[in-house]
This record gives sequence, structure tokens and C-alpha cells, in this order.
Amino acid sequence: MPTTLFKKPNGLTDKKFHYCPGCGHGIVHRLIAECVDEMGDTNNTIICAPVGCAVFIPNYFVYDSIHCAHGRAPATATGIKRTHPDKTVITYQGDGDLASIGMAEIIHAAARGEKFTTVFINNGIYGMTGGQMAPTTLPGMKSTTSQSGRDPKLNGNPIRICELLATLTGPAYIERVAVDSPAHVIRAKAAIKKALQYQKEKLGFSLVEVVSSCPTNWGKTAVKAMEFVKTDMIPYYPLGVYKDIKEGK
Amino acid sequence: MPTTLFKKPNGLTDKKFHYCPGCGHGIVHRLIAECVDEMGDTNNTIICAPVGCAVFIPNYFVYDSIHCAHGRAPATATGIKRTHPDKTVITYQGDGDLASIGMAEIIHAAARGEKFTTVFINNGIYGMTGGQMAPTTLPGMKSTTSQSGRDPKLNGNPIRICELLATLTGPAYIERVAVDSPAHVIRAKAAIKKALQYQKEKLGFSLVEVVSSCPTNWGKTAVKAMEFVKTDMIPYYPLGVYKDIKEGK
Amino acid sequence: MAKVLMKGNEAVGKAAIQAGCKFFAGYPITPQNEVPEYLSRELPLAGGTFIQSESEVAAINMLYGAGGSGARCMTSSSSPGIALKQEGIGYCVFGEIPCVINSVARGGPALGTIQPSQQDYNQATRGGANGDYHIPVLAPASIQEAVNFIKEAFEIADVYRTPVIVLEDGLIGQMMEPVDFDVPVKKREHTPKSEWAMGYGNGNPHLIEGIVMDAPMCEKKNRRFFKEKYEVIEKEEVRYEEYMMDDAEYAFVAYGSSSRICKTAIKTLREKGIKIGLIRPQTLWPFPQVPFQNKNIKLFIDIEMNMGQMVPDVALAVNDKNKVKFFGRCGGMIPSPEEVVEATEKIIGGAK
Amino acid sequence: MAKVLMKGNEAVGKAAIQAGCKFFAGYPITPQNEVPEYLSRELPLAGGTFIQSESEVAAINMLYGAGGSGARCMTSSSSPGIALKQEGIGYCVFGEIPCVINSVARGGPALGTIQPSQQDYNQATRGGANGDYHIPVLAPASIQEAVNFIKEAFEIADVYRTPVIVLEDGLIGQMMEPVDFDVPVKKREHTPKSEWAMGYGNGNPHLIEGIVMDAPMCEKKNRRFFKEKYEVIEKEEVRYEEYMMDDAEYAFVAYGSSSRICKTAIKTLREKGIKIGLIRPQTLWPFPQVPFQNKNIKLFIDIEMNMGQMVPDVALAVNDKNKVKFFGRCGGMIPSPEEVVEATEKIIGGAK
Amino acid sequence: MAKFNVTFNEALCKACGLCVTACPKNLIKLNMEVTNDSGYTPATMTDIESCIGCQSCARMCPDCVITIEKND
Amino acid sequence: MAKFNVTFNEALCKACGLCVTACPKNLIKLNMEVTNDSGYTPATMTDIESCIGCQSCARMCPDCVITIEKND
Amino acid sequence: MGETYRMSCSGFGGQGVMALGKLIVYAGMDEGKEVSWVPSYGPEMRGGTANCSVIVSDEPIASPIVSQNISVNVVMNLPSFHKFVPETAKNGIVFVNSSIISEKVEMPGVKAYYIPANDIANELGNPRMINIIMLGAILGVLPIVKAESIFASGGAFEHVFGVSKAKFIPGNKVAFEKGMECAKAQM
Amino acid sequence: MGETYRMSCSGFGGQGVMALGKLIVYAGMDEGKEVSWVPSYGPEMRGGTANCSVIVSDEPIASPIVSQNISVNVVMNLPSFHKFVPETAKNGIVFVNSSIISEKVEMPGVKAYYIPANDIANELGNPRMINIIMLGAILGVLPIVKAESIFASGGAFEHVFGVSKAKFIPGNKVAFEKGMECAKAQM
Ligand SMILES: Cc1ncc(C[n+]2csc(CCOP(=O)(O)OP(=O)(O)O)c2C)c(N)n1
Ligand SMILES: Cc1ncc(C[n+]2csc(CCOP(=O)(O)OP(=O)(O)O)c2C)c(N)n1
Ligand code: SF4
Ligand code: SF4
Ligand code: SF4
Ligand code: SF4
Ligand code: SF4
Ligand code: SF4
Ligand SMILES: [Mg+2]
Ligand SMILES: [Mg+2]
Repeated sequence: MPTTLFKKPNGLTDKKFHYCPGCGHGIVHRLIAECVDEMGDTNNTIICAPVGCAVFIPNYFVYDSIHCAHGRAPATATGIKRTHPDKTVITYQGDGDLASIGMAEIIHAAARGEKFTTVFINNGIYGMTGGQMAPTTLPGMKSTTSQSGRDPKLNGNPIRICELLATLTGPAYIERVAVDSPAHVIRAKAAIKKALQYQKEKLGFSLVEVVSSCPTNWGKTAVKAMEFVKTDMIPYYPLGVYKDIKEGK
Repeated sequence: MPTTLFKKPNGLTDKKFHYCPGCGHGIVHRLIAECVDEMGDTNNTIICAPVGCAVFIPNYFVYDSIHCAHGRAPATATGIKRTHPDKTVITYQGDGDLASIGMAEIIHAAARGEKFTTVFINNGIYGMTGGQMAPTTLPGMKSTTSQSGRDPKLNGNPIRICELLATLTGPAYIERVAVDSPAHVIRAKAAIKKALQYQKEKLGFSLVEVVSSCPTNWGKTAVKAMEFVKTDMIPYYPLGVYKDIKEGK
Repeated sequence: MAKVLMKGNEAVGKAAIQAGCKFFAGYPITPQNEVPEYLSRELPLAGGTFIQSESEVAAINMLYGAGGSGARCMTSSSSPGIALKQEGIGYCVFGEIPCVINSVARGGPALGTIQPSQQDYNQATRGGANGDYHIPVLAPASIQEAVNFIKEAFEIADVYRTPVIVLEDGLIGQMMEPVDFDVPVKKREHTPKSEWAMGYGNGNPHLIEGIVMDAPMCEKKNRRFFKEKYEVIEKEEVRYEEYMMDDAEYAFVAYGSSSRICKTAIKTLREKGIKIGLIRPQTLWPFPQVPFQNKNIKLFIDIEMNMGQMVPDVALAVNDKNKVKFFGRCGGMIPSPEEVVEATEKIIGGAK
Repeated sequence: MAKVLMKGNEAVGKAAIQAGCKFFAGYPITPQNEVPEYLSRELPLAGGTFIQSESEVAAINMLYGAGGSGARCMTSSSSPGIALKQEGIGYCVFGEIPCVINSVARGGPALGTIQPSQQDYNQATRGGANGDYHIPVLAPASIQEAVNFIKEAFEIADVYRTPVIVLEDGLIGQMMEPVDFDVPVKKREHTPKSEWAMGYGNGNPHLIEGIVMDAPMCEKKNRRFFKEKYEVIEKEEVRYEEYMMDDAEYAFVAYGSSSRICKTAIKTLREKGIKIGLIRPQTLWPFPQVPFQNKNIKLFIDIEMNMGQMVPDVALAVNDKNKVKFFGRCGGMIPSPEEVVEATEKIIGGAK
Repeated sequence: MAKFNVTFNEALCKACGLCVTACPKNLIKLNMEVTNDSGYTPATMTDIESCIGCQSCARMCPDCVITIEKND
Repeated sequence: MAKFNVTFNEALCKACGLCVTACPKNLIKLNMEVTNDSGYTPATMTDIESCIGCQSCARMCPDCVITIEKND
Repeated sequence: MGETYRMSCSGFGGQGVMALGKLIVYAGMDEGKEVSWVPSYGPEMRGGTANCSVIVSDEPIASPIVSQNISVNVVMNLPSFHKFVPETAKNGIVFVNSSIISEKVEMPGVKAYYIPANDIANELGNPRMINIIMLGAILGVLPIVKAESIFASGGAFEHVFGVSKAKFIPGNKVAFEKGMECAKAQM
Repeated sequence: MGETYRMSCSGFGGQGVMALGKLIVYAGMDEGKEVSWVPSYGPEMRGGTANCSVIVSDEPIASPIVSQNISVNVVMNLPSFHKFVPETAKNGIVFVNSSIISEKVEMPGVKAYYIPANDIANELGNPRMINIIMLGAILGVLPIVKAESIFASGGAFEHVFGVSKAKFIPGNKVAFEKGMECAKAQM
């Protein structure tokens, strides 16, 4: 009998993802399901979908779930976690959702130290709506609302969310990871696992920022898009742990 | 003929402030008017009133002015400054206004580097509405919605705005000052002046946080309230320059 | 029947706790501050969660989560704060979240004044979120009724899985009156929350739905709401009071605080020989229809603390707009019984 | 008269620039994304400012500042995004800010679908901000009309110092039709902005007012709005089209996209010998009254892409709700002319 | 003639006492004999001769009550 | 018998090529001969014998197409 | 016999006019009457004037607002005097804090009592008691509620100020009686 | 003579069905006809099917949506075939991309043309040209618009793809003609 080394995790349903070919969302979905499975919480987890390409998350996870209003997942998760303090509660948000319209909600949930975990997908663009500039779009990067490239003079420089949230005392764990290579994917999974662990230990708010790709709206093939993550995104968004209260960080 | 050393600045109208006895708002109003007078901009300034005790600002300044929606002064000021790039544009916001409901707007205006100046009055409380907990209420401090003292376990720790905004590249100047003593008032005025100067030079966004008092809702006399600023507020909110692009900071 | 004296806002807080409210999120705004203040102290003692949210937007979205998790939950705010909640209210509607929204109206528009007003009739009854929907709106005229309606609101919310608005004005929020907290409110049957709420799925996933991307399915859901909720509510949940209507030839139509002023005015007008009564809608949606079929009434005189927002509903109920007249004050002004009397005499005089 | 082929959303952007719009703030949302996308590229070339704001809330509050500073300004959004703007719209009303709000409706409630709908009739015409107010709502039925109405909207906004909503549905936003950008729109007289806008005070301070703390003053301001703005607008700015109404015994009532479907249906019905025409409100507020006084009409058949939100307005205009019937689809479904024909035959059959 | 004039616009004073505390020479007190229209007992100078013109009082006053002149 | 089984659920594959790039042994290619129901030419294994079971391909696959087993 | 008292209490914030109204209302409720209390609220209370409407009646209360036809009108400072005295009902009664209001009520049919509340309070060494002095004056001439209902254990005083403040009742009773005497002397 | 073409073009995202519709609409406008083009939009385009409604007419266009009674029905993949073919009008015409659709249209009165568009495109060495091949097929049997209106300088092609793409016109013309031939052969 062969032993299975790798297969689709139990936490995912049979539905085919609607994401574009090579989109990072799919990788991160799988990582979340793997971590939750491994922690034995497959039937003990609630996931909050954002407004963004990941809005159909409820189709893909076997967890209880909710379609949150754009940017408000942290507020909604607060209501959920305070009601079910022993469930694992996860919010999943894009950069438009979390860093633009939902800025107040993420900061205040983090500041209050709400005991849920946010997985933040930074793909530098509004994917769902067809490629508008996000708060995390790189300087010079083209989007449908910055057609000759983002101009920091007009739009400011991109916001680095981990750095911003790390100034607060509420978060227990904050790390930035990427999914551009197998090694980074392994690291990303470890970070999500740790964040969920900290949630279980009720240590405070935890967030994992995943630098990801949007081949479609970047106008690149999936492979080129992952290269761009490595060559352009990561230099602006340095990977690493920004907060870890266990390490006194 | 005696020379006048000190008098009410020209930028203020004759109207009596409606503030409670010893309230810091009055001091800061005067400082703003003094700076604007000294810069020769008395007829070239637009001020944006917050929702908070300072909502009646338009009664007190001779400038053009607007009553902004609660927390949205930075958005409104963006519309004003982009329309009148050569006017001096000032927003005046309390801690409920700026740090709670208006968190997204202040961060994004700062991130875009909008070229106006925010005067941020941190009195650790919702003054206007009668003393509810603010994001800046100190741990253990009583308010009408934290009647046995703010509990960081439930409400998180207070948010330090200067530290938060200093992670962004948009701001040109950020300083925290206080108005608890004549020496600090002098420093506060210098900070406001500098912020306005940076605005004039179109260097970016500028913000001065003023640690102030709310004798009424702190349940203290005016004098005791100023003492509390010194003994309790300033230790949590260290004074100083958090960002100064001229100094490479 | 031990009555206690209480401010309207605090009584609302206490009623919510009595009704089993376990989650409250709200943001300070005059004239409803005593609601969160009271609950910040008392709700945790009753085993519930109080959160002073960062904004009204956050508050309603917290309810969306807490109510979606099966907790009885409430938020409270006033005029511009309710405006900010509109999107979130839409989500609570679509996600079928039972929750109670306490709205204590002040003068408007915008910041307006902080004085009592009824200028938020449209805001409450017509919404302002997107899409087709209705929300039951209960309008108490006394603190006692506010207490009863808050409790009822939780029941209605659970039965129909819908947000319910209790619409007061600043006067009811701020005044003190004796109130009896033991008036019984009928507990209603409803689907157990464990059958649909988050946290009870156990591998048979429970979804709180904000989007139905397939248009035919979305239409189906809309139609289900109208059939299973709104039509039933229109039949079952209409509430109104008729006061001195037996022999009436004229009828005031008023709700909340302005109905009390009408009652005082009726006394004077009756002394002057004018047979006038009062139709007081206690639900603003569904709007009562039956009392307006009274053929003895020559004129329906709508009295509000606004510019006449209820007039269309009255005209539709009467099915003749020419029989509906209006007098009102607004911007935080409360009409005195004397001016209501005067206005009525003028209207009736004109009608003769 | 050089027509060009353009997507509705882009045409709206271009019309705004032609009208002298100098400030646009908006946030992405389907199905109106081409408006900000077009303007992000073109408005700066025309000397204006384009801002992709952090949210819809920020966008409307930016308009409050830019419009209050004298700039012609516009925002654009869709259903839930408009819900978020409600509070800010209230401020623009009270602060008397001329500005244009382009609203491209999708199926609701909540996120609903992204397909075209007319489920935001109440949202546009009744508001959802607090207080007493009205906002002119223009409802174009073609891209050409969208272009003309956007230009008109800027004029109306300036004349009455009010926000103006142009309400489309996703269909008009997304489709392409030939359009003539040279159709003249009458420039109107209005108080020069230098007399009231910020930046022109020069020591004689100009104030944009969001609060009037004194209730009597607040009431006065409310009453001034009704007298100087709303009554005048109701007289001067009503717009509608009558189509095949000369000999009509029945009338469709429809606006925007659904009115086009009615026109196709009329053709079929007339072929079947049914004398039916169309009353097409082009302004939803003020709602046209005159065409509904037509005594030849046996039934007014309201056709909408919603659950009947316009019905009360039609019933009030007719002053007999029994003469008003309704057929609609919702949640992003567009009725076909065939089903409108069928529904109409059923309604008329039933009426015989 | 004193070196400085320190005058109080009594109608505006709210008797908060910040000027009293601020004066390094301890020259200011609240005048309990007087109640202004708002019901406050306004601040007043006890000993103008000792004033060093440091303006600390005026800087702390939230209500622009105090004017300070130097007699040349 | 090869040491590992690497199987592709072809119906789910979107031919993004991430697995192709990820494989350190360069063992995967897109099969241009086949079009699945979604119109894509799914990934396939060229040389299972050389597979080292590192799972890099599967880790990068956004669509859970790949299953890897070890033959004991 | 159904008497209805329509009261207005007004003065500076800090003079205790709101508490004055509340004391009467609590006492009224304990005596089984219909009562209502409506405050003014908001920033106009900040340094400005505060006021409340109080109704004590034997009949259910319709409109709880007392802004016209005031039957018992308590004015504690000058701005309140100007604002509220003209709204006194015919046959109404005005209680004036004559320590800081030097003007006189001149309305036919309206009786005024002049109570130098600040002076009495200062004499008693507690300037914060002016509202209790006024209360004494009112109840000295009008049987709205009974004094016991105010000061009895579990009564209005403890309700309004909290049981922990019960120790101040004796001192307050003295002030109350001073006010009562003062008003009775003017009957 | 007022002919109205009610067209629907559907297929995978990426097959160029939207552009196909736009080309016809631009050409129609240039020829002075009434035209409209309505896309499907949103996330269902992501990997799923895309479609557009096109009307070209001599009369003003009322309802611009073509979801029933389709007179010219272009289906480029199997899901579209199943969804749209049943909505073909009597006497309507269906154009099927037979390279990837093996099913046949079986509706009385409806004529179908089977165009192996992918195969032709692969032969020509440019798999992206399948929409142009389909366009050729359509215009080969229906005089909706003229070929010149598509390819002339300043014409529809340049409008839709941009003037910078004009250099690809000759190659596209070849594809167009291949499609035309293929359809004509089935007339
Ligand atoms: C209130 C509101 N505003 C705007 C939208 C439109 N909208 C849908 S998704 C989205 C942003 C998506 O971008 P992001 O959060 O980065 O997620 P991604 O699609 O890139 O994963 C927006 C603005 C909405 N649905 N609701
Ligand atoms: C949308 C909205 N929410 C709430 C309020 C009520 N409100 C008025 S002022 C205020 C906060 C005042 O606190 P702060 O900003 O700290 O100013 P301060 O009065 O302390 O100077 C609030 C919540 C409002 N007017 N509008
Ligand atoms: S649009 Fe971008 S983020 Fe969205 S599914 Fe496609 S690739 Fe992923
Ligand atoms: S309430 Fe506080 S902040 Fe407001 S005026 Fe009074 S002291 Fe100042
Ligand atoms: S100027 Fe200085 S010394 Fe003179 S009174 Fe003021 S604080 Fe005292
Ligand atoms: S600081 Fe100003 S207001 Fe305060 S007591 Fe002194 S003079 Fe009066
Ligand atoms: S397991 Fe490793 S070696 Fe084997 S196919 Fe996958 S990536 Fe290549
Ligand atoms: S990574 Fe997955 S979806 Fe992409 S080509 Fe490989 S198997 Fe297919
Ligand atoms: Mg994104
Ligand atoms: Mg404050």
C-alpha cells in the first residue's frame, strides 16, 4: 500500500476553484485547510470571506462561514469570536478589502487584541473588480486606475500593513510570507499554523500577510507573476516576523 | 506707549468659547491662530472642524471653514486642498474623531501625503458626548463606558497615533506635544508652526498631536487635569518628533 | 408591578438584558449615550459581551457576526450613526440575521441638532441600503412601551430572521417615567439557531450569505423574503392604537412623542366640540391599513416632528391623498399641544 | 453630430469632463468601474483631480470638501457603495454642496449580484441619511440620455446647491451604443461660487454648515430648503417621456432599462390590438404628476427590475392604488419583452 | 508705574485657575467677590509690581482672557 | 515500480505551469494534446522514475490537482 | 381631585436643577402619582443653562414637555429668568434664586417667591445645597410631594444621589427647612 | 427594408467573443445603422463563459438584450452551446465552433454552420484568431455589415484593437476569408 504524501486536505470541498490559472489564492486556501486539519479543528472552524476574488470561500471550505461586507471582516469576526470563544475563527482578506476600505476595522480589531486570525492576501491589486490600484500597488506598477504606473506623488507610497500593525500591543503574532516558491510556501504554512496556535492559546490577535500574485490583472503568465513576486514585491514587502509576543517581539 | 506682549490673536473671532473651564481646546485654538497670524495666512486659511467638542470651531476662527462628518475631516480636507492647493488647510480632530471612527481616513490621507496639517487633540476621552472611552483612554482610566477603568484585556491598550502614522512615508512632519505647562505650550506652538511651514513648502502631510485635558469628563478640576496630563498621559504618550523628512527621520 | 423610574435609554438597555441580549456593539452618539453606558456596566454582569466599537459601521458588522453566530444582539445609535449602518443593515437583511437596532432620532439632516425629532421616518421605513427589503419598525410612545417593544423586537427578529428597528426620538431616550419591567412579552416559536447559525455546523456547513452571484438564485431569494417574511409580517405584526376614535369625525395620525402631544391636543379640541381622535401606528412598517378604512373620518391630520414623511403612507392607506393634511415641526422642535390645536382648527376650518 | 460608440460608464466619465467636472473621487465597484478607470486617465489631462479614495465613505466626504471649495465634482458607485455614502450625502445636502452622484445599480440586497437591477429606487429617492431632504434623481434610459443627464445634473446641482443623483442600472453602464457628445445642454444661471464657497471668504468667512445646534434655527434651515429648493424643483425640474400615449387605454410606467423593454413589448401588444403606451419618468424625484392625470387610462402597469418600489409613487400620482398594477423581476434579472407582454395580458385580462 | 500691565477680560474668564498655577511668582488669584455673567469668579492680579512679564499665565489661559503689555 | 506516484486530477488543472517551474527535476509538462472541459491543456508527468518525491509541484499547485504517494 | 403640576427648573449647569427635578419625580412616583421628567441635554449644558420639565399628576401624562403654561417655575439664574418666566401659566408660581437674580416677576396673577438660595447655602457653609433650599421653598408652599418621600430611607434622595450619600441627609434636611421657612414667610 | 439582427456571441473567456461582437457593432455604426452591444461581465467571466448581445438594425433599438429569439447565434464552446442554442429564433442561424463542439443543432427551421475555427486557426499558425474566422463565417452568409467596414483604415478593427494593431490586419483578413469560405461552402 502506498502512503499518501500529499493530497487535497479534508477541509476543502470538492468544488473547483473559480480563480484564474496560477492565482495565489488557491495555494493559500490549501495551506489554511492543511493547518486546520492538522490541528484537528476541521469541524471547529469558522471562516469569514472578504469581498474580493475570495468572496466564494464558503464554496471551498467545509467550515461554517459568512460573506462579510467589504473591509468589515474584522468587525464581523469580532462578533463571532466573542460569541464562540472556543471556535477557531479565521478572516481572509485582500489588500483592497483590508488595507483600503477596511483599514479602521483591522487596526481596531488588532488593537483590541481580538483572538482571531487574519490571513491577508497582498497581491498589489484589486483582483475581483478588474485590476484597479490597491494601497499596496507598487510605485510605477500599472493598474486600470494608474494606467501609466502608480505615481507616489499623487497616490502616496504603498502601505506596509505588518509594519503598521506591529506598532500596536494587541497583536500576538504578525508575519509576512510569500507563495512564490516551494520553500516560501512551506514557510507560509508554518506561519499560518503558528498564528492559529496563538489563537488557540488566546494570546491575542494574529495576522499572516501573504505576498501573492494576480496574473490576470498584472497582465502576466502565472509563472512570470510569481517571478514578479520575488523580484519586485518581496523587496518592497520584506518577509519575516514582525511581532511575536512569545519572543518578546 | 506700552508694547503689547500678549493678546488674543487676530485669527480668532470675538465669540466666547463654549468650552468648559480649563479645557485644553481653548489653548490649542489660540496657538493655531497665533501661528497662522504670524505666517501671514489669516486670510488664506481654511479650517475643518471635527465632530467633537470642537465642532463649533467655525464660530471662533475668522477662516473659511466646514463642519466635517465625524472622523472624515482628512477626506474632506483632501477635497479642499486638491481644489485650493495654495491655501493653508488645517483639520482639527479629537481622539474619538481621528483615532476611532476616522482611522481609515487619517491613515490614507497621511499615506497619500496630502498636503494639509492635522491638529490632533488627544484628551483620552469622548468629550462632547459625555465621557465615553476613547481609543486613547489610558489603561485603568474610568469613563462612562469603562466604569471600572479601561481593561486592556477587553478593550486592548490605547493606540499611539504618532507611532502608527510614522510607519508611513507620506507624512513630512509628525510631532507629539502637550499643553500642561507654559513650557510645553511654547513647544506646542513651535510644532504647529513647523507643521504649517512644511505644508506651505508642499512637503507632505503634517500632524501635531496635542496631549490635552478634559477636566469635565475626567472628573477633575482644570488644574488637577493638567497635572494628570503630566503624571499619567505623557508617560504613555511620549512627547517628541516622530517624523521629520527634513531631518531624514 | 413594581414600577421604577428610569431614563428611556437606560430602560432600553435593561429591557435588552431581560430579553436575553448577549451581545451589544455601539458607538457613542447623543441622544442615546445612556444605552451603551448602561450596557457597558450591566451586560457583562449578565454574561453578555459589550463592545464599544470603533464606529457605527463596525458595530453593525459586529452584529452581523454575533447574530450570525446565534447570539441575541443589539446595537443602538442616532440619526447620522444609523445612516452609516445602512450597508451593514442590508447585509443583516440578506444574511437573515435576527438583531435589534435601537434608533434614537435627533434633528437633521447631517449633524443637525441633538434635539428630539422624527425626521428619520424615511430612514427607518425605506432604508437606504441597496436592494428590495423591508424591516419591521416599532415606534414606542412611552418608556414603558419602549421596554415592551425592545423585548418584542427580539422575538420578531428571531421568528422572521430579520433585523428589527425600534425607532424612538431623543425625548423618549432622555426623559424619565415610571416603568414596569415585569409586563410579560410572549415568547415566540422559532427555528432553533443551532439549525442555521455559525458555530453549529459541525461539518454540515452553515453559511451566512451576503452574495448570491447567480441572478436567478438571487431573484429567488428576494421572492422568498417577500413571501415568507414580508407578506406574513404585514399580516401578523401590524400594531396600532386607536384613541377616542369611536365617534370621531377627524383623526390625528401620529406616532411616538408627537402622539402624546396629540392626546393633549385632543382634550382641548374635544372641549371645543371637535370630534377628533387619534390613530397611532405602533409599527411604521408594516404600516397599519385597517384604521384608515374608517369612512366616518373627514380628514386625517398627520402630526409629526418632521416635514411630513409619513404622509405618503397615510395617503396610500386612505387611498385618497386629498383627505390627508399635515402639520409638523422639525429640526429638533417639538410642537406644543397649543400649536397643534391651532393648526387643527385652521385645517378643519379650511375643510368646512 | 459625430456619433461615437462608447460604453455607458466611459460615456458618463467623458460627459462629466465636458461638463467641467474638476474633481472626481470614487472607489472601485462593479458594474461602474469604467467610470473611475476612464477618469483616472482623462480627468488629469483636462486639468482635474482624480482620486481613488480609500472607500466610498471617504469619496463622498472628499466631494463635500471639493464641492464646498467651489469645484464641480462627481463620485460614482454602485448599490452597497451608495449605501455607505448615505451619511456623507446628508452632509452634502445640509452643507448645500453642488455635486453629482452617479449610481449604477446592481442586484441586491447586500453584495447581491453584479447584474443590472433597479432595486435601488428607494435608496435613491428616499435616501437613507437622516433628516428631511430630497435629492433630484435623473434616470436615463440610454447612453445618450446618460450623457445628457450627467451634464444637466451638474447644472441642476449648481442652481439649487444640492447633490444630484444620476441613477442607472448595470445594463446602461456596461452596454455600448452610439452617442453624440455635442447635444447642447443649457447652461444655467446660478450664484457664483465665489460668494459662498470655501477659499473665497477673504476675511468674510464662508462656512459650509453641517450642524445648526439651535433647534429653531435648524428648523428654519429645513423649511428654507423645502421652500427654496424642493418646491421649486418639483415645479421646474420634472421630466418625463410619453410614448404612444395619445390613444392609450393602458399605460406602462417604467424608467431606465425597463422602459426600453416596455417599448418592445408595446409593439407586440399593439399588434395584438391592445392600446397601450408608456409613461417614462426621467426624474424619479421629483416624480412626474401630470401624465398620471390622464383619465383615459384604465390601468397603469408599473414594470421594474425590482419588487415594485415605484408603485407607491405611481399610486400617489394617480391617487388610486387600485388602478396600479405591477410586474417585475429582481436580483439582477432583466425581464424579456415576451414576459412583459404575457404579464400584461394577464393583468389586463384580469381587469376586464 | 509697574513694568508690565496684565489685564483680564473678566467676562471671558471661567475661573479655571490655570493662570493661577502657571504664574511663577504666584501673583494671580480668583476673585471670590465677583461673579461674572456666566457665574464664574474671575482671575485677578494681586501684585502687578512683582510681575516679570513671562506670559506664562496668558499662555495657559484657554479663554484668551489675559493681555500683557510692557510699559516702555 | 517507481518510488513515487504523482497523479494529476486533470479536470481541475488550469495549465498555469507553476508545477512545471517548481519541479527541481524538470519532470512535468503541459500536455498540449488534451483539452479538459474548461479548455485547458493539463499538466502531466514525463518521467515518474526520476521523481524524488519532494512535493514542490504539489505545494505550488493552486488548484489541488496533484496527489503524491510513496510506494513502500 | 386631579391636580397637575407642570414644573420647569432652570439655571446654570452645576446648580443642581436637574437633580431638583428628579427628587420631586421620584417622590411623586413613590406616592403613586403619574410623573415625568425631561431634561435638556447636550453641549448647551456646557457652561450654559440647563433645565428640566417635570410633571406630577393624578392622571396619565400625555405630552411630558413643559415649555409653556408652566405652573411651577423655578429659575436659578438670570438667563433662565429671561427665558422661562414669560412662559409661566396664569395663576402659576415662580421661585426665583434672588441671590443672583435681582429682577422681579411682573406678571398679573403670577405669584413669585424670592429665595436667596446662594446666601442661605453660604450661611450653612455648603454652597452646593442651593437646589435643596429651593426644593424646601417649593414644597413649603405647594403640596406637590411630601418631604418624607424625599428624605425617608429608600426615598428620593437616596435614589438620586445614591445610598452612599444618605449620610448627608441630615445636613440637607436643615437646608430644606431653611428654604421652606423662607418661602412660607412670603406666603 | 428594415432588417434587425439579434445576435448572441458566447464562448470561453479568451476566445474573443466580446471583441467579435464589438467589431460588428462598430462596423454597423459606421454604416449608419442603429447598434447596441451588451456584455456579460464580472467574475463569471473568470475561466467561465463570456457572452455578449449585439443588435444591428435599421430602427431605433428598444431592448438591447438578446437572450431569447436569437437570430444570429454564435457559440464557441460546449457550455455556451447548451445554454444559448435553445434560445435561437425560428429561422435563426447558429454558428458553431465545431473544433471543440461535436454536438449538432437540431431545431426545425434553424440553420447551423459548423466552423472548425480552432483547426483553421492552428493551420494559420495563430490560435488567437478564432473569433475573426467566426466573423468571416458570419459575414460570409449574412449581410449584417460589410467586410470593408471591418478592415478599412479607421474601421472597426482599428477601433476595437487600437491603431497600433493595424499591422495585423492583413493576417486577420486571411483568417476572415478562410472563415467566409468555410461557411459559404455550407450554404
Ligand atoms: C462597499 C463595497 N465597495 C466596493 C465593492 C467592490 N469590490 C469588490 S471586490 C473589491 C476589491 C477586491 O480587491 P482585494 O481586496 O485586493 O481582493 P482581490 O480580489 O485582489 O483578492 C471591491 C472594491 C464592494 N463589493 N462593496
Ligand atoms: C457618525 C457619528 N457618530 C457619532 C457621533 C457622536 N459624537 C459626537 S462627538 C463624538 C466624539 C467626541 O470625542 P473626541 O473626538 O475625542 O472629541 P472631544 O469632544 O473629546 O474633543 C461623537 C462620538 C456623531 N456626531 N456622528
Ligand atoms: S483576478 Fe487575480 S486575484 Fe482574482 S482570481 Fe484572477 S488572478 Fe486571482
Ligand atoms: S467636555 Fe472636555 S473636551 Fe469638551 S469642552 Fe468640556 S473639558 Fe473640553
Ligand atoms: S506674566 Fe508671568 S509673572 Fe506676570 S502674572 Fe503672568 S505668569 Fe505671573
Ligand atoms: S486661565 Fe484664563 S479662564 Fe482660567 S482663571 Fe485664568 S484668566 Fe480665567
Ligand atoms: S515531487 Fe518533486 S520531483 Fe516529483 S514531480 Fe513533484 S516537484 Fe518534481
Ligand atoms: S500547478 Fe496545478 S493547475 Fe497549474 S499546471 Fe500544474 S497541475 Fe495544473
Ligand atoms: Mg488584491
Ligand atoms: Mg477626545
